[in-house]
Amino acid sequence: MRIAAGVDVGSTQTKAVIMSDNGGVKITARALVDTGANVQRAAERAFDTCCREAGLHASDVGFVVGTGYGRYKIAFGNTQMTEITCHAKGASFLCPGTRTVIDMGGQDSKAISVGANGEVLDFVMNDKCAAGTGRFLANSAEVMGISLDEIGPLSLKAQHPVKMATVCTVFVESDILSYLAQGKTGEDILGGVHIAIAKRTLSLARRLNIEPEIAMTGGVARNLGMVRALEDVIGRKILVSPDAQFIGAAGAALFALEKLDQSFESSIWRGDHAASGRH
Amino acid sequence: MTDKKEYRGSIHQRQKDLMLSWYDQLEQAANTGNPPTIAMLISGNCVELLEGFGAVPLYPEINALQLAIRHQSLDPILAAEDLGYAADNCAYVKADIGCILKGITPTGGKLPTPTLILCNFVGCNTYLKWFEHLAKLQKAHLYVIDVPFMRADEPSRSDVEYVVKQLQETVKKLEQLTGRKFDYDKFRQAVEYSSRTEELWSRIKHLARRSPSPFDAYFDAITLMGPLYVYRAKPEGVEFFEAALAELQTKADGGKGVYEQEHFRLVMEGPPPYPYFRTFRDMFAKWQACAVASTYSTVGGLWEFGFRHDPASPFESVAMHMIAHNVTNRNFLQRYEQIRRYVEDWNADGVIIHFVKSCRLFSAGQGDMRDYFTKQLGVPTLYIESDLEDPRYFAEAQTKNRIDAFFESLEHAKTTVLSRA
Amino acid sequence: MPLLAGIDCGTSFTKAVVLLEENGQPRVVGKGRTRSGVKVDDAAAAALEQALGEAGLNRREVEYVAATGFGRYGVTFRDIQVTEITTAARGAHSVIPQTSTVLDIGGQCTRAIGVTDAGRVRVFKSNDKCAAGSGIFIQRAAKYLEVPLEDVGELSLRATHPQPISSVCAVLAETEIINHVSAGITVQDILRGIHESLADRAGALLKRVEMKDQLTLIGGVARQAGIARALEDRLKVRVNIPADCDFVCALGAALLGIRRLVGKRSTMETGAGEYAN
Amino acid sequence: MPCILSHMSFFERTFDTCSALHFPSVREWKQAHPGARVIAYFPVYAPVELIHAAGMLPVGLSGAGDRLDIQHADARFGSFICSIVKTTLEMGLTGHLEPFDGLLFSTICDSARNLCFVMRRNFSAMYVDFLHLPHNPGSPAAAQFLVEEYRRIVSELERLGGGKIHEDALRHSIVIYNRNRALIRELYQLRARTPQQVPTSELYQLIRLGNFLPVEEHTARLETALAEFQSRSTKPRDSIRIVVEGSFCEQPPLTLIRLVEDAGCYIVDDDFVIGQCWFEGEVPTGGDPLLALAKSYLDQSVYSSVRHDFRKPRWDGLVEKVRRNRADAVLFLIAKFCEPAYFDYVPYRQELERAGIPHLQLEFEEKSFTFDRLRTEIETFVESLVFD
Repeated sequence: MRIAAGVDVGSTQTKAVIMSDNGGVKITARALVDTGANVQRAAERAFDTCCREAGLHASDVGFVVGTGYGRYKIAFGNTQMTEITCHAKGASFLCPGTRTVIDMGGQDSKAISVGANGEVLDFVMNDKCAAGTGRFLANSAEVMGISLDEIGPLSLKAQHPVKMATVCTVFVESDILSYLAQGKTGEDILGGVHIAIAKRTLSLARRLNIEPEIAMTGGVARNLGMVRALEDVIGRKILVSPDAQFIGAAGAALFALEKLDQSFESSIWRGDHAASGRH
Repeated sequence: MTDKKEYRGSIHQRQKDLMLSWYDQLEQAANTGNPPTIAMLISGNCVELLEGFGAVPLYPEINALQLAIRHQSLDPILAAEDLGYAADNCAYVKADIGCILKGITPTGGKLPTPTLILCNFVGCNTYLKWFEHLAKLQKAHLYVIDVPFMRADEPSRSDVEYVVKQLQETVKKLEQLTGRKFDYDKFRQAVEYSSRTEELWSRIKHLARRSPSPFDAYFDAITLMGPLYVYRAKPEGVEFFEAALAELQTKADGGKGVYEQEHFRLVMEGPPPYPYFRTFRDMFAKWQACAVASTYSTVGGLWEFGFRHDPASPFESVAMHMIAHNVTNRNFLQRYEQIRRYVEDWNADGVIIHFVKSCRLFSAGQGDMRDYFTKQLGVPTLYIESDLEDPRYFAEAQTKNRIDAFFESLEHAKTTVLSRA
Repeated sequence: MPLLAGIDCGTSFTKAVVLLEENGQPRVVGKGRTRSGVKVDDAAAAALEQALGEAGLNRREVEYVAATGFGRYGVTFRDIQVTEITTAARGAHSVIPQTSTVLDIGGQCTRAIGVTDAGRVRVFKSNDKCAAGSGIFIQRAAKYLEVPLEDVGELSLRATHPQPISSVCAVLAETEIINHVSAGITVQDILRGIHESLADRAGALLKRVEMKDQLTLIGGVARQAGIARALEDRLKVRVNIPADCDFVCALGAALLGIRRLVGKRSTMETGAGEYAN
Repeated sequence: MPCILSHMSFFERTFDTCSALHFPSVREWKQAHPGARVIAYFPVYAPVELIHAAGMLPVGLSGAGDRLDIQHADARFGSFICSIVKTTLEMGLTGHLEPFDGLLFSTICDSARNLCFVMRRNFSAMYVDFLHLPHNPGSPAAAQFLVEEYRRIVSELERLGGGKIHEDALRHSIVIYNRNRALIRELYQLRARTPQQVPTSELYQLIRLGNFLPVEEHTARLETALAEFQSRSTKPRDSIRIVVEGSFCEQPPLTLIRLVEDAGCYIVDDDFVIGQCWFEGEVPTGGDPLLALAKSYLDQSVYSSVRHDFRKPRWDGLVEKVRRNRADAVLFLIAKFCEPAYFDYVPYRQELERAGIPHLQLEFEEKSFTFDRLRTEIETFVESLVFD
């Protein structure tokens, strides 16, 4: 039985997934920790927790692929790949038939066109500034004094969603305060916030040919309000895997499994030997 | 392995020498008022005309980019912003104005106040503001050559006449300011030299169609651009590019490329991020990705498609060059076409669009360009953003991430094609 | 002996000052402070009551109420509203008479104000284009680095190799911080770098208002995070921080109230007064 | 917001309806003139006389304001590009430009010029043209060039309309537009004399109507309005007199203009919708009309950040404007990412400071929904000038 792992070191959270291939590929364990100030430690913690979860010893894991912003900090990783490539791979495994991936990360939003084999056909990411990324939601919640998990459900109760002038993660505060001063309800404001981001994300995705199935990945996918808002503006059903926030790590783990499979001859590693050569 | 290959032939040193002797001339002019100096802009420059007066060009853009490459651009930029320039103004202008305010020069030597600030307006509206402000700041003479924009595929008769008349007005203006008589034969001779330099430069550009390409038509081409704009119309220019062609020809014939193995061939659109020039180049070197063509290397003139200055009709050909044969005065769709030709004739795997916030002429609408290439032509295209002069707009981690992902997808595409076959 | 109130309705706190004017000498007799919450009017009333309580006075005795700050229009019982920039200048000038420049590092917006000898706004410049230069940025950074805000100043002083933050977007600046952290740079050096970049951004604003050798610093975040030292080092200025700096704007409002109340009629019909009725 | 006089809401309604995204007034005109063409020009200046003489309706296209979310255009024009460029493309991509047969752009700025050609690619069925207005008006060659450029546009219009444009028709159009611009100049003078009678929030709407209405109808409106304004007896209030500079292309939201007035400012001159009153005097009606239009553009245009005439600096123009109108201060209302306005702010500022004229610089976007930050700055500015 081949056992491999993927570790996705994001700016806020670090995720690890262990996968095994015993006739059929499946996720055997997952772990999630806050990245915090020590990236390297976060990666180790996530990986160790995951091994414990799976009742394995680190040495049982044949190959580890790192991804995410902190990927080059993963000391124990065998190689690394960008989360774009890994999200595509992971999504087409966890949400079969995926042709478009939408991911709202902390600093980056991305949309990816995915091929039949889970390869990246094209991708786009948010502009220079981080306006409209997942962070926007977090800040909105902070300003309203509500926990991140509550804002989605609340936003669904909006009667007359407000118009947001900016999706700047920082200036959202003054806009929200103005609306509160005008006596708008929290539901309507959050409704406006979700719609604003949904539209921003759609206009990002429009740079690609948006083809069904559309899958949403990353932690924000757990926000039902965000998923609904996106479905409304896109006018299509969106697939959300229960493992949405582990999709990057899962994709990395899948590549790690392929790596263990000697019959798989891909030059996709060449670039990354170059990479590991450098880092 | 990490390739940090770049073209380092003997001409690399000669290029340095040429540029230094140019700065020496400028310093001499600053000290003695001789030779006359004329501030001009790179795009569609008419350096040939200056030869008729034995005048030396002064290119603020070259000063600005030199500064940026040496990581010294932020201070002058901030100095200009103190004056009231906005965060979103062209950082070339800010760096240049800031240098004048603080007396900074790229070499540390002196730069003259130009005899004439000659605004060759070729599309870039910022040029007008820039030189207007320079003239105000330096209390220098200003003249604008208003070059009709390429709103059709070919310039009209009246477009050419308009520019020719203004060139002749410039000549009169310069005769007054320099007290020198315009030497028409020298001018015609200069045009003749230019046509030869252009032929050589064009052949060099075409060497990049070989696989592997003997040089990087973006990063290396920039090293060759200095001499092209300063010395194009002089015998030194001709000699320099003869040497360059010879060296690169040998390299090409020996099947030597920029990297041990040329893995990707790219067309680059947009100016480079000078403050992170090396970092940026390494992001491509890591993937052994070689630029085989670039639009930025055609701002001063677009010659690889056949245009040459013509000694038989010097004024008209200078006018034609300013109107129709430099990338900035050609319309946006003509740029699409230029890139499309590069992709096909230079056989590229993909296009990199580098949006620089400073330059709306280059960047405004590049999203539509991306749309055209990815959706209409199916050419893999990466769109990244930073700036050509302002170090504050380069997000290294993000840029690297996007570039890596782009090559991973190109690589993946290749392998899936293989595995299908 | 008119009794006046100045109420500063900030985004997070509402502050009230009660002023008693005796033979031309204004004297602060009470102060109140409360969380702003959603209802500006309630917070304003509460703060005022608190101040009056401290002074042992009664709401009916208050002759004139001047509101300032973000929520100034929400105060229904106000006689006039004045912006927090005008009141900051006036207030700072009254507590630190030699004030010629005020720097207000607020949550999202940093402001430099040039002040005349009379305590009136000569010129001002706000940086609300991007919040990378504002207090919220320090707050977020402290949160991310798991450092309590009040320790930030202390720590940053212990820096040995400050790491500049160049990005102009607060969020991208956080990415930079993350990269610094993963590059193993110490918290002290990072915090110092943040302080210095904040100081430099403030410096750019201050240049625009022709700052002299001294400046008066107000704004909660800045003070807690001890950015004063960074400002002094980077900008070579003497930084004065008024005692109970939180109340500077409320005080300024009350003082301007006096001018409106007993001052020349001529200014009574100014456009700025239009909202009052 | 207080203080818009009830009987003037008439203008507001009309401006409101005319600027609706489906361009009702334009559609009405097309119904009334079967087969006739409508040419939209991108905001600042266009030789509308040529279009009028062709029997077509010229329409000033100045963005979608806050009426349209940008959903597609963001993908084509990335960050750091002004809103009007995006909303204009967005209108096209969402079918809102359907009433127009042609789009005319000119040398405003680099973004606007690139937009012209992006439009050409995306709407190939439409007549999309670029007018090169000379930046070297001092050159003896400029007039002839501009005449040829106008002649080129004329022949394009003739091709589009299928009819010859006669010189007399052109002269007639010049007369009609002269009258329209004369009235606008008169209204501006009235406002400068008695600003309390001519609130800018009303005048602005009235002038912007000219972007949509046939010139004859607009002229009639101006005449009624002029009489109406003159007849008013509004009590002057203690406000500062300001000149607004910088909104020559993208237009500020009406709310913002009201906010400026409510904060205690009389706007005594501005460069809103500047194309509507482009010439300082009358365009000559005799001789070659194309030459008359060309020479007028070269020699008697108002100063503007999108026009370059090194014979007379724009900053002198601004200082003169302030003096002429006895203004207390200048308010720069600059559209976000408007590079021409950003650049000109520097010399403007230098010359204003030299002349001891106070100023405030603010940024706006045509689509803004909250104005608290701007209001605080404007009020502070007023307060700094009125409080002692």
